[in-house]
Amino acid sequence: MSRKLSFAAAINEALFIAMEADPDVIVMGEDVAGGGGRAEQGIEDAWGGIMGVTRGLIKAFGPERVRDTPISETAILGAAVGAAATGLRPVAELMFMDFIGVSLDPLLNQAAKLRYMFGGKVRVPLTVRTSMGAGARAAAQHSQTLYGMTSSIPGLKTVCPSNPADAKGLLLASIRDDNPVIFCEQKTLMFMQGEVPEGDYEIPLGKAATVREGSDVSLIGVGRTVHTAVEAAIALEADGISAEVIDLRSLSPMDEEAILATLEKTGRLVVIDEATPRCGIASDVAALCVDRGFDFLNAPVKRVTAPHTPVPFSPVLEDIFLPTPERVIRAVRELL
Amino acid sequence: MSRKLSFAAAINEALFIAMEADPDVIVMGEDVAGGGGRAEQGIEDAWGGIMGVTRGLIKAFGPERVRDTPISETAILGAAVGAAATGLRPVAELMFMDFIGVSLDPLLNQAAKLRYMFGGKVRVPLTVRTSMGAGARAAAQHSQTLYGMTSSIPGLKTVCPSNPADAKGLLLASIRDDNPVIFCEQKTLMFMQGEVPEGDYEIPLGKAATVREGSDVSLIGVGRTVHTAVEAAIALEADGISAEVIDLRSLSPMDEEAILATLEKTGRLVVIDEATPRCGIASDVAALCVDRGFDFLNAPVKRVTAPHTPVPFSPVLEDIFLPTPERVIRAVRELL
Amino acid sequence: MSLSREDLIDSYRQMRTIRRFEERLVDLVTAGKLAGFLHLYAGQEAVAVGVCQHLDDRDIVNSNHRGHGHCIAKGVDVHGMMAELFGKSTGTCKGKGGSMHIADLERGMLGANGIVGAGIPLTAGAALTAQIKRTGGVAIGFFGDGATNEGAFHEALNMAAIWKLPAVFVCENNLYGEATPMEFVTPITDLANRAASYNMPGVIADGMNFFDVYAKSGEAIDRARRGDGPTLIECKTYRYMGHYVGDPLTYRRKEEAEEWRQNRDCLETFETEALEMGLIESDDLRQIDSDVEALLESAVVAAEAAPYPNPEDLLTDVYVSE
Amino acid sequence: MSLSREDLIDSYRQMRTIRRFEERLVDLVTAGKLAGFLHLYAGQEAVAVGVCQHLDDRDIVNSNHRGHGHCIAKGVDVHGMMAELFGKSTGTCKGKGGSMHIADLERGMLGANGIVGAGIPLTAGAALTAQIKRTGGVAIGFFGDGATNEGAFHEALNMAAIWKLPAVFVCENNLYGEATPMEFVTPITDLANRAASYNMPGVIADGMNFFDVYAKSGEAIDRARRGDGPTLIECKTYRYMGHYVGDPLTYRRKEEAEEWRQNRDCLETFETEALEMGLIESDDLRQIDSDVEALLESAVVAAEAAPYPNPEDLLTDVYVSE
Ligand SMILES: Cc1ncc(C[n+]2csc(CCOP(=O)(O)OP(=O)(O)O)c2C)c(N)n1
Ligand SMILES: Cc1ncc(C[n+]2csc(CCOP(=O)(O)OP(=O)(O)O)c2C)c(N)n1
Ligand SMILES: [Mg+2]
Ligand SMILES: [Mg+2]
Repeated sequence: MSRKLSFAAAINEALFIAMEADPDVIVMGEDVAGGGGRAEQGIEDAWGGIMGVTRGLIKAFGPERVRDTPISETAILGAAVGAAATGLRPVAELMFMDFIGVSLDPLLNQAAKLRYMFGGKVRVPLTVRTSMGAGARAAAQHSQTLYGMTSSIPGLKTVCPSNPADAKGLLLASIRDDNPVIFCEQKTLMFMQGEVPEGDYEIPLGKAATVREGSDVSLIGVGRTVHTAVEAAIALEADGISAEVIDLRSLSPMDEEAILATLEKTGRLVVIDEATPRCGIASDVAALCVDRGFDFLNAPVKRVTAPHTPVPFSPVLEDIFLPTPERVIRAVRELL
Repeated sequence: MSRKLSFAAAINEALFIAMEADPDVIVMGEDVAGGGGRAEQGIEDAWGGIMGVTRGLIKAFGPERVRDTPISETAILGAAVGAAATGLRPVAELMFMDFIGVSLDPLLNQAAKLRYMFGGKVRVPLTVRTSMGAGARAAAQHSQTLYGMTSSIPGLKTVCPSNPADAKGLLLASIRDDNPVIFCEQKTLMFMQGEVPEGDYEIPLGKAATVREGSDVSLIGVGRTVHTAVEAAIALEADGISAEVIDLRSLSPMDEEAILATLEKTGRLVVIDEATPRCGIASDVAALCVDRGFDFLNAPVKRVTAPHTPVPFSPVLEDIFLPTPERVIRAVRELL
Repeated sequence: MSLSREDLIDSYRQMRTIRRFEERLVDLVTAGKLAGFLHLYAGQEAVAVGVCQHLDDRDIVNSNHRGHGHCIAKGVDVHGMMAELFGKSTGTCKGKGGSMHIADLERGMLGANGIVGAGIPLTAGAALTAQIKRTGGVAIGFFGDGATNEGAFHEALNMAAIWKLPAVFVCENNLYGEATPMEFVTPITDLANRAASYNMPGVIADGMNFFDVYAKSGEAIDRARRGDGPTLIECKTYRYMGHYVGDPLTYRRKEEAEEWRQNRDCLETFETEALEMGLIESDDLRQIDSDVEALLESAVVAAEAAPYPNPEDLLTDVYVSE
Repeated sequence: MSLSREDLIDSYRQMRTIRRFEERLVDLVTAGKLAGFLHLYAGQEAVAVGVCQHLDDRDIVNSNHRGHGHCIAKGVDVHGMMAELFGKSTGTCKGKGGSMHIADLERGMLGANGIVGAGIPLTAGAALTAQIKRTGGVAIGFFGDGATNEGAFHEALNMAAIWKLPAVFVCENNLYGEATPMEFVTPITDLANRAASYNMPGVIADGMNFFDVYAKSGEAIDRARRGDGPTLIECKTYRYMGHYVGDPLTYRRKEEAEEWRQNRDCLETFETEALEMGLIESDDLRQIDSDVEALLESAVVAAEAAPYPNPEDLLTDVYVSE
């Protein structure tokens, strides 16, 4: 049984299920309740997170397991790491991924490395939920796509769902994974509606999904750009070009076999990523193709990404900052 | 006129020249003097930085322009950004690049973005010197190679010299560049000796160097791995294989033309990078080859990097963590 | 530091401009003409204006996400600001920055900042420039109560204190950080006391009263100019509107806001006290009110009419001399 | 909290073990047998042992780069530690961690930490687990004077205070951060005063005196166990050796170190006071001395003989269930 839910509601449902099922799961972050604790004033759950994603949790599970934190990201993530290493299974919220600037150490030098440094004698079952991406007129410091940065760090896993059903299943899998997982929520997708199965289910980390079958060219997307790819594929179909669309879903580990399989099938590949071009997922996909996929290549591998610039505020600039179906179509035409 | 200097001495010389030439250049960081200020006790310049790279500066330029800072990397880099934006030309030291974990925001969200966010109405002539890389038995939190992370950030430049002469010229160019530059010093190279020209000279940012001419295969290195590549090239030559070795020197901007030129010449390319494999320079080089360099490719592009793991302490493990000439040679053989 | 008639006129004009600027933005958003994250300063005007009245172009101001008031008080052109919010090429930052990043170094405005606490080390850096280059200037950092829980606050104040930097750190304690009341996240009520960790003077000012802010910040600024080091000033204040435009304001009682507006509004307090001083009359103020309306009206009209940036502008201003 | 004969014997054994462990390391480095960054704890033994005497396996200790003493005091096996420093597979962390990352969660040792200040939020997190899971345990964070200038210190203490976490933050003020004297980078002399920023008790202890540390940390630990929240304890102490093995020690006067050793050495103070208490005799202590020598000798011999990790070990322990 499934029904239509928004991306935000699907995540909210996953959090309820995870907290119901395991008393060690806690939720902490800035305004995850919002005024959480003014119960006497009838104000318990004023915000439930900036997007309402955590709404209702404090009523259901209480202020001990659902914590509004100080504006102290290093302490939020650092304490979450310490809690995870000692028996809890925290879901910490980093309100915007851009704030990794003030909280990278707990991820880079602690969560990612404790197990290795300790010779395998610790587990860090931490999930960090974070809102990322451009398109919301939020400007340079609230719009970045930094999952390449977290994917570059051995010891972390990074996922980025493109639809409500995947968001729910991937979040449940992330929370139950015994490794630190960075869970990226593209902010412009939060109110997108989609069919979401009821109940408790997990989508395995590290597995891509084929969103659309095709034979002439492969389009690889992540999060928001999966939709860009599908739009392009539909337009290309009208011109008789059959594009296969792959949703990476997990960025670390990345599903190399799925990428190689679609490349073998089509011989042509375009990767679409809303991140800036240097040292990111798009380069990793291209590098994989020219290494293990070399024999399948009938054309260059094209990367359609944001430009090497900060995210501009002006709507007219932000709209061209993001990859568009038109740019994908142009890239495909160069390959045929 | 030139003479032999260590890598550390060459950097020290560049700092002296830059501070002599421009009163706006200041040096700040933890223990850049070390007890700097206990002049009355004859203790003015106890350390001169952990590697002695800043030794003598405080005697020559005084404690106002050469500052021992608190152990506060966010304040060090943040203040350096504020100072750079208002008229100074700071050279800030981040003792180990791993500490970017506690000081990423001033780079990611401030230094890199101010000019763009302000519509071009500010300059941030900041240089951040930082010690990076494995091989010194410094373990997981003091051995990372994170220049891929800084290269991924639009608005920053990143350089990584492989020899003393380049270190001096690139540092002078970095300090005088009106953009924020991350200057990476591979710690195992610091005591390497090399011919260094006297006087004031700059090596332009964004230009790679051909270290060794060759015709069968191109080896692309950075910092320490340039030497790994040269060792491999010498061994290959004995077997009649002619390898061209390119030293990237600058990682952002990266000299794409130089990479494409050598690929056109040899048709085969191996990139050697001591960083871990995900979302890094090695992937960017490979992605460039399979895009603009596609027509030149006669074989897959191989990446010889560190594994996707933290840096291990045990000497026997750290030695195989780093790329070796043997691994480079094996990669080359796969291409021929 | 006695205030002249001109000072009073100028101060009122600025406070009034800020108040009405913010109110206009609410109308514009409601009318669907503005997008973006807008954090309004209404209610806190006495802080920005009371402090900035002491400053000139040598002096640097650094702000936070709630920066419109600081920009206006430091003399940033209102037309440019309005155009910036519309994302137009005539904006202070060519439309590339937006509300959280308005800056104008010619006016000594080092920028609003979208990262809570991140401006505080930048303020220390600006003060370092003033100290080393002997500009005679001071650097002022504005930030909120919530920001004092960021590590950047701690590190920057410690550095400023040990180096005796010419800086003044102005904490605008409006009792909330987003939807979270201060008492849930901060175990002390007087943030000025945090100055003691740095052997720095900590002063409390009535952030709803221009004259109190003016007096106390004046002393701190003089101290900084004299080379005697930084001061932390906590201004007790209140934001009238939501954390951002669109905030449902479900986390605080309506009456709470009403009480502040009724009894402590900075414009009304100013008017009463200023008239008592006998240097200005209410006609002067009413004249300013209508001047302000005219200014804002023309700013909105100009901003709406102004052109958007060109597509090429997307790629410029990333590096110097691309 | 009166100390039994066993307590005294045990405390002396641990302090003596730490002292000699560190001295052995100097010999091993001089003999070219050890590599790596080694930050020695000699001089500060009374702090680690005075605090950890109150702890059991429910309790978590988090440490910094100068962690050997904390590990030994919390009961980490000395053979495993020595093998770890040699990078051998028999090491506490299979040789993968090294001196700055020794950890043993079975002993409640959450690890040394190479990032200054970074352990403090982890300590808060361990205390959060104890609070939510009602383990009855407390979390102890050890860090230096220099670490109190890191943002992580500020953020973590504020969070611990507002949540009344069962934690004790132990600042070992040894007057230096690397080569830089504290007074150059910190504008106050008593770091315990920084607790006031968090409405947290701040206590000063004589870090060279086991009994003073024991008494004061005992109160703080009881307070934490009772659910009354965290405490900051500043232990005034001194490191006898360089910041790391190989430090030229050019930044402090020889006499300064000599004075501390002569007049305040924690082992000597302990011996005098302990003998006065009449519960132990000097023979007991000499017996311990030789036991310690034997233990360390066997640890070194075993470590040198132990095998290195296998090449495959490079790739394991990155993720759970690879
Ligand atoms: C590092 C960081 N964390 C969180 C946020 C999200 N955020 C924006 S404003 C704000 C509240 C700030 O509160 P305060 O400092 O009191 O300023 P006020 O909004 O009350 O003026 C938060 C949490 C941010 N922008 N940056
Ligand atoms: C974030 C970070 N900054 C700097 C360093 C380099 N470093 C290692 S120990 C140390 C001094 C620490 O001083 P203190 O906290 O007083 O501890 P002590 O060494 O005196 O025991 C420094 C600066 C580091 N390891 N991590
Ligand atoms: Mg506030
Ligand atoms: Mg110290």
